[in-house]
Amino acid sequence: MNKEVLVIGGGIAGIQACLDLADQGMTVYLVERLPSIGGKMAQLDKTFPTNDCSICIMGPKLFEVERHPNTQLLTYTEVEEVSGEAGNFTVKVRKKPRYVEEDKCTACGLCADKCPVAVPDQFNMGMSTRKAIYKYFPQGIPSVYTIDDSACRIFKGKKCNICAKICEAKAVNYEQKETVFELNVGAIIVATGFEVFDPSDIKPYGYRTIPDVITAMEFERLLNASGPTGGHLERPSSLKIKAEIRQLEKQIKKAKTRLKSLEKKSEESGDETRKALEEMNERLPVLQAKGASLEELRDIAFVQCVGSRDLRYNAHCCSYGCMHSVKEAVVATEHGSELQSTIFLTDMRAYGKGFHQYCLRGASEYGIQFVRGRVAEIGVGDDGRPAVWCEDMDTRKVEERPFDLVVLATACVPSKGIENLSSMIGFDLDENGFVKTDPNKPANTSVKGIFVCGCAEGPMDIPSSVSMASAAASMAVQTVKAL
Amino acid sequence: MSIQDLIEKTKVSFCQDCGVCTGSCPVSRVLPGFSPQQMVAKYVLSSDLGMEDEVLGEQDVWSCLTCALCLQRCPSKVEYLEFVRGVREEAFRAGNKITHAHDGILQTITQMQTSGLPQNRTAWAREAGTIKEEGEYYLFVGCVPYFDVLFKDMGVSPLGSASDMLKILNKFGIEPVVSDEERCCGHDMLWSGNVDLFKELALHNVELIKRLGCKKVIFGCPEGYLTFKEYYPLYCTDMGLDAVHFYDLVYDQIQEGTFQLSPLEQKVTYHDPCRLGRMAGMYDSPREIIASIPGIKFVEMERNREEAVCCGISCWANCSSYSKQIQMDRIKEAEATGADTLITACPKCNIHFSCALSSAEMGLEVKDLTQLMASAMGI
Amino acid sequence: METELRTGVFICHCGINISGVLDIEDLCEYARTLPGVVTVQANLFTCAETGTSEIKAAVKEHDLNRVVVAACTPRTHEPIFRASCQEAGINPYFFEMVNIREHCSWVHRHDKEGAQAKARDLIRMGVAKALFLEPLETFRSKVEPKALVIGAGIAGMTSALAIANQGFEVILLEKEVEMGGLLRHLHKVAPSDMTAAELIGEKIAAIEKDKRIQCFTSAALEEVTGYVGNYAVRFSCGDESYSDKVGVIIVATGGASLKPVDLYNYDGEHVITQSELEIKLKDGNIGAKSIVMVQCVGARIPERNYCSRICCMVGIKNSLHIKEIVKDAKIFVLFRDIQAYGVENEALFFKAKEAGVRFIRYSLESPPVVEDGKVKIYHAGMGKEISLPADLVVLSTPIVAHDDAESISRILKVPIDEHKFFLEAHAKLSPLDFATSGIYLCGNAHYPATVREATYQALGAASRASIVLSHDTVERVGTVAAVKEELCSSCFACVKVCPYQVPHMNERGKAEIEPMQCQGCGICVAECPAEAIKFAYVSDEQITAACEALYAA
Amino acid sequence: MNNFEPLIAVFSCHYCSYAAADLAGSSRIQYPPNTRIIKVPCTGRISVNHILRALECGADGVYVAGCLEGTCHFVSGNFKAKQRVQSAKSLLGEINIEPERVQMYFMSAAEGSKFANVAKEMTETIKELGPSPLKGTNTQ
Repeated sequence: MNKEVLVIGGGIAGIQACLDLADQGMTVYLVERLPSIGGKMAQLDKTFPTNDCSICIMGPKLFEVERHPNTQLLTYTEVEEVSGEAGNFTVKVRKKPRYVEEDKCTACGLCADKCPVAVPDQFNMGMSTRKAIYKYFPQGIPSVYTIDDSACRIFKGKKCNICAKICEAKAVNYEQKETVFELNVGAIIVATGFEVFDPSDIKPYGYRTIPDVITAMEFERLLNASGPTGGHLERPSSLKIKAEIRQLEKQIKKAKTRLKSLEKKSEESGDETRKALEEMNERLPVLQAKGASLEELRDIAFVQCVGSRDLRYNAHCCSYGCMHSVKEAVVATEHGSELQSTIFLTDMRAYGKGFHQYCLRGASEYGIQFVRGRVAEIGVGDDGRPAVWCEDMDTRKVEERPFDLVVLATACVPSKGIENLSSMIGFDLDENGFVKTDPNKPANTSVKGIFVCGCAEGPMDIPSSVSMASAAASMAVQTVKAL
Repeated sequence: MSIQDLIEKTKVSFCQDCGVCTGSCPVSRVLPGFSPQQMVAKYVLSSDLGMEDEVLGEQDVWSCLTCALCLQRCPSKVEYLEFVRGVREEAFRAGNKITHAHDGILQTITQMQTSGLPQNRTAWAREAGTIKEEGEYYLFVGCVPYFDVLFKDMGVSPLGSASDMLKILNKFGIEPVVSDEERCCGHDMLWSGNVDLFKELALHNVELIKRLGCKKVIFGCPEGYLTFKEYYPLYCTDMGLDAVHFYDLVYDQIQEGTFQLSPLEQKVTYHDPCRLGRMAGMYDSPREIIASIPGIKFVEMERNREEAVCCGISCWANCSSYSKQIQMDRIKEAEATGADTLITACPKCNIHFSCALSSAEMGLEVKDLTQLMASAMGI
Repeated sequence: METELRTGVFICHCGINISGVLDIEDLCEYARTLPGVVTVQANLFTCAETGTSEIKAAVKEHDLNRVVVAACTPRTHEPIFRASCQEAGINPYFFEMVNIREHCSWVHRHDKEGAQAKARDLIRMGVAKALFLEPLETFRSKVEPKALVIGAGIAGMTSALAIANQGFEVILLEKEVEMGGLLRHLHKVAPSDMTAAELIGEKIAAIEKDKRIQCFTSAALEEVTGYVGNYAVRFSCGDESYSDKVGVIIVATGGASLKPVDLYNYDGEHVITQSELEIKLKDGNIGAKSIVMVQCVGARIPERNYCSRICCMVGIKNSLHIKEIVKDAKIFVLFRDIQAYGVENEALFFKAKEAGVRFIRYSLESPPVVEDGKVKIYHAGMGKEISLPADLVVLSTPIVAHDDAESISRILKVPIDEHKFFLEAHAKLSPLDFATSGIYLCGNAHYPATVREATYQALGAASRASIVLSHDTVERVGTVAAVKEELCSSCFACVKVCPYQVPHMNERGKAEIEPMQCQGCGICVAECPAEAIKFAYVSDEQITAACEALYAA
Repeated sequence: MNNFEPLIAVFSCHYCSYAAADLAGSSRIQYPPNTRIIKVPCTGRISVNHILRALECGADGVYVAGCLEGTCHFVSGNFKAKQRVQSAKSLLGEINIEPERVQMYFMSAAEGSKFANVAKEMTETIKELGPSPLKGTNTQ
């Protein structure tokens, strides 16, 4: 019998389970497929109903996991194979190469500064860019950089190695290979979390086709200080215009210098360039005017139950969507008190401790408007802003209402890897694809010695995930001790 | 079927009263107070309290276009169309009748057809091309001959498309059967709650076509096609007949490359008829056909395929200010694409848009897809 | 301490949480002018690895012996920075934290000038206090490997069994004559469809079989003293009185369902509560064909402005059970918002709709009216008031706190909220802990919960508790009072004032304080007329220094 | 003296009023920036002299904020504090300084809004009274 435990998934649930076990003297392996632990909670700006800054309250726990003598943190690592039985599982894991030596890297960030390759930053939901050598997020643990070999020039056979040259710690190592090794554990806790539903499946909502229709998670990053806008609340279309303006200004500068040089050696005529320059000079003010008109953000619509409570997509309720939107509305108002938020909902599900009062406060102190009625479609209004079609179930009026920004409260769906994991380990999934449990033994999967917690088991909010994580830890200890 | 059973069957009790149906409904947007959701809630409750009669007298059940957009979007998968059809049957029985457009001429005609009087449905066909007395294919002509009479002055020629269709079929080597004894497919009766008359027409047509030894029934009209495919079987057991849409035939031929198309320099957009698109699921064949014509530039409207909006009227009922509003919105949408031609695949859509255009200043022309085909084939 | 005092000040932007309101540059400039300060640094996130390593680096580079961090609340972040100090090789108690977020930038957004001035003052006070910080030593004490679980409902029983299975002894107290709590009165539990009797039956049997669990019914908690790892508890069982020592305590005292007195003509006969319906369901005799359920009875109203979380599902579950008994029953559920959150609840909600249970929404403004044999309600679909036949009206009332919640909170010295539910240490990340270490909570005592939720909370609380129990000792940092015997005038002031009766007179007739027992409140320190009690954690010098730094002339 | 901004010292206990102040923060409840918290484990730690020193050192007002009566984390610390605040008030009366400059408040960890209201209330009271007569006279 083996006293060690494996926790799969480094979100808040996995972290809590890991810490509970470690504090009880168990040796714990925490496996996370991404370069850093933190999971979805780390991406949130604030949390309801206390408006605690998410990373602020989570940060200490990230540290603890790394610092705890009983934990072994395996990031950028995936489970390959599981065999054996309760008390004695053999787990094969594969650690992807970071091409950066974890023990040498001081996370000074010089490499990322100098790296010439920029790619979309998935932590910021692709709304900003990061370099090919990057840190998953500022407070990420372990605090080391990682080379994204799908982007890095070196791995495309091109000449580079700037990062290796600049690194004073000599931490960069393009030769680093993946490592495969086996763990022997007595119990396993599955804490693989959830995915955010992709609303582009819902054609009438125009996600990705209509500008300024975004998901709640994207909005979360827009609100966040370390997000793509540094916490300055702006709609994507405004960001886009600004980028265009910067681009154009560059081109104008180029053209001007070119013109000068042409004038010097007079014979060759600069008419073409001159024409182009004139054209650009005309275009600039137009863009700038458009940019200015998009600058301030006055009204936001929150669309509830996007892909949830919908037999065509996910029959289940995401459990946190209502509160999540109220919170985002509250926080948004704190960014700009002139801002008006409207939440379009089916049922207001504020069923947790302090949730109902939070909503009441949202209405009274932050002027949030609650409209009962699910949004039928989102179109483009006459003024080019996204326009929401909805029947107000209280007034029974069908209205088209334009907004500066529309935020989709997307469904909570099972994580992509869970099917693979369930066939690998043999535990059952429910009809919705979450890990099946016995209602009276909530942390038990269908396989002895395998436990589950957090959104892998089904949609739930943070406190529930944390409580359930402790529950899974207790079950794991009980199993191991019983043997 | 009693409203209570209807509620069970069509799962309307699954309604989450979220209002997506009403928010989507083209009628609700222009006719204040009309709400599919409210209708559901109302009928469910009244049947629970045994007060069906109170509501069965109300008009809103006739205002529905049965365009199936709400069905498309309902998160509870409520079978709203079947529900409305069922309610209409009950309402009809209760003496609550649909208000007819064109002072009911077309309904009267249909009514008259049930009497045995012999018709002259084939004359045009003999002129247009070759038809047979018996054979594998039956060409279901439907109502177009009457439409022609009524709406010529609007510049539409439904019968024109019918003859084009026959010509094209002949080119493909298909010489279909056309019969004087054919009767209206009954679509409008079915959606007006007059299910008895519908049954009568359905049985007659099926019996006739079988008698002529046909196996496949070709339709150019979405309503006929859908009705024959989906609703005849509800009332005629072992039909043993396949409904084939003309466009599917054409598409097959195009893929086999059996014929040449001369180029047309046009920019066109396409309107999905509710019956053909959402209800029969045919979105691609028409588009493929258009794409196959050299020189043609095809652009989609903002709301297309599953999301397309109705032409504003169904089964010749309630032609009113709100139907006009819906039509105008739709043709504006078509114009916004920059197309010069709005292609339709349904004689009724064709008529309604032409009507709307006649009262609007627009550089837009409505054209039937079959006729477009014909001109590309040099017919 | 003759060594020169060298203080480093670290000021956190906390993204824009602080820097959005306060001018960090100005604060840095200012801090540089303060006595003893040798270096000042600003960090985007001082708590991030980068921030803490900057602290460690600075300690080395500037040979610091005092560290002041101006950031958020020490209640969450002090441990991190103390650890950083320790890692940097200075005593973790040579650290002082200044709260310029919760107490400044977040609460004075509309008065940036005032906020800036306040932040300067707070930093000045912190730095002044830092000069008088003292190193603290750590004491250890033995852990009683035993738990006290208060309440033997589904939560308490689950906790007790889990802790026992983890190898520790448990005392389980139940104030009623038998175990089982609210479930004793229930018919079946959703979604497993198991009967409540079976469910608690299993647990009770397991508890009675388990030698590690001592269960006392008809028991009452009377007194709790001591500290984590070492609580002395006194309770009565019948007229017997017991005393014992435990390492941890779990509060699983549950809740009660509200009696809807004077609400909707409640009469307990034709107008009953869900709990009363459960009894009818048990007997399999409903005695009604037309049933109307009213949700949110006495909940989500100004007087009781919380959602009781479980009532909607109770209503849905019971309407399905009614249908099992009375096939053709007509059931209307009048609701405001259906709380069918998650996977199973939503599924059950659809199942009820499929079974023909009807749901009609009402608003707080126009609640239903219960009359003899019918319920009147405004129906949006009809656009008018309608009246529903009802030979039985079932009121869904919220779970409310037990009357004894207050007394228990007093005995344990743990807080309760405005609705008298026990208040956890942190709503998000410590849902099962109290601020007082060694005491935990779960189930309805915390907030209304389904059986599933109560169960995993109970298991979770057991896990939290086992963290303490699985160690032989608890560490206790020396945040304690100590008598300077040479100064003691043996006046007994400390002995009289200490709420924990810790100080006692030793054989030399001088006051003495047992560090492991001392709770570190400092009451005696303030009381002692001879200034004979030393309290290194919060010394008079520190407080005075802070006072003197209050005002910059 | 409407432009007079009082300086108010607050002695807060770790378990209740300091937590309440944190909650006021995380709930973003706004209140005047005149208060300066000095954190102590329990209000029972505060002696009469601490209160007087705060005034002497330039505070225009001082208040002690402890747990709700009966729920003190240290059982009776807040009662002790109440007594000491009382005697501080009487002493001030003797030397002819408005006793209202010193107050005792009770609040739970869950009462962020109460903390904010108390801060408001106290600030207004002291604004009424004007600057402390001791201001500047302190010899430190």
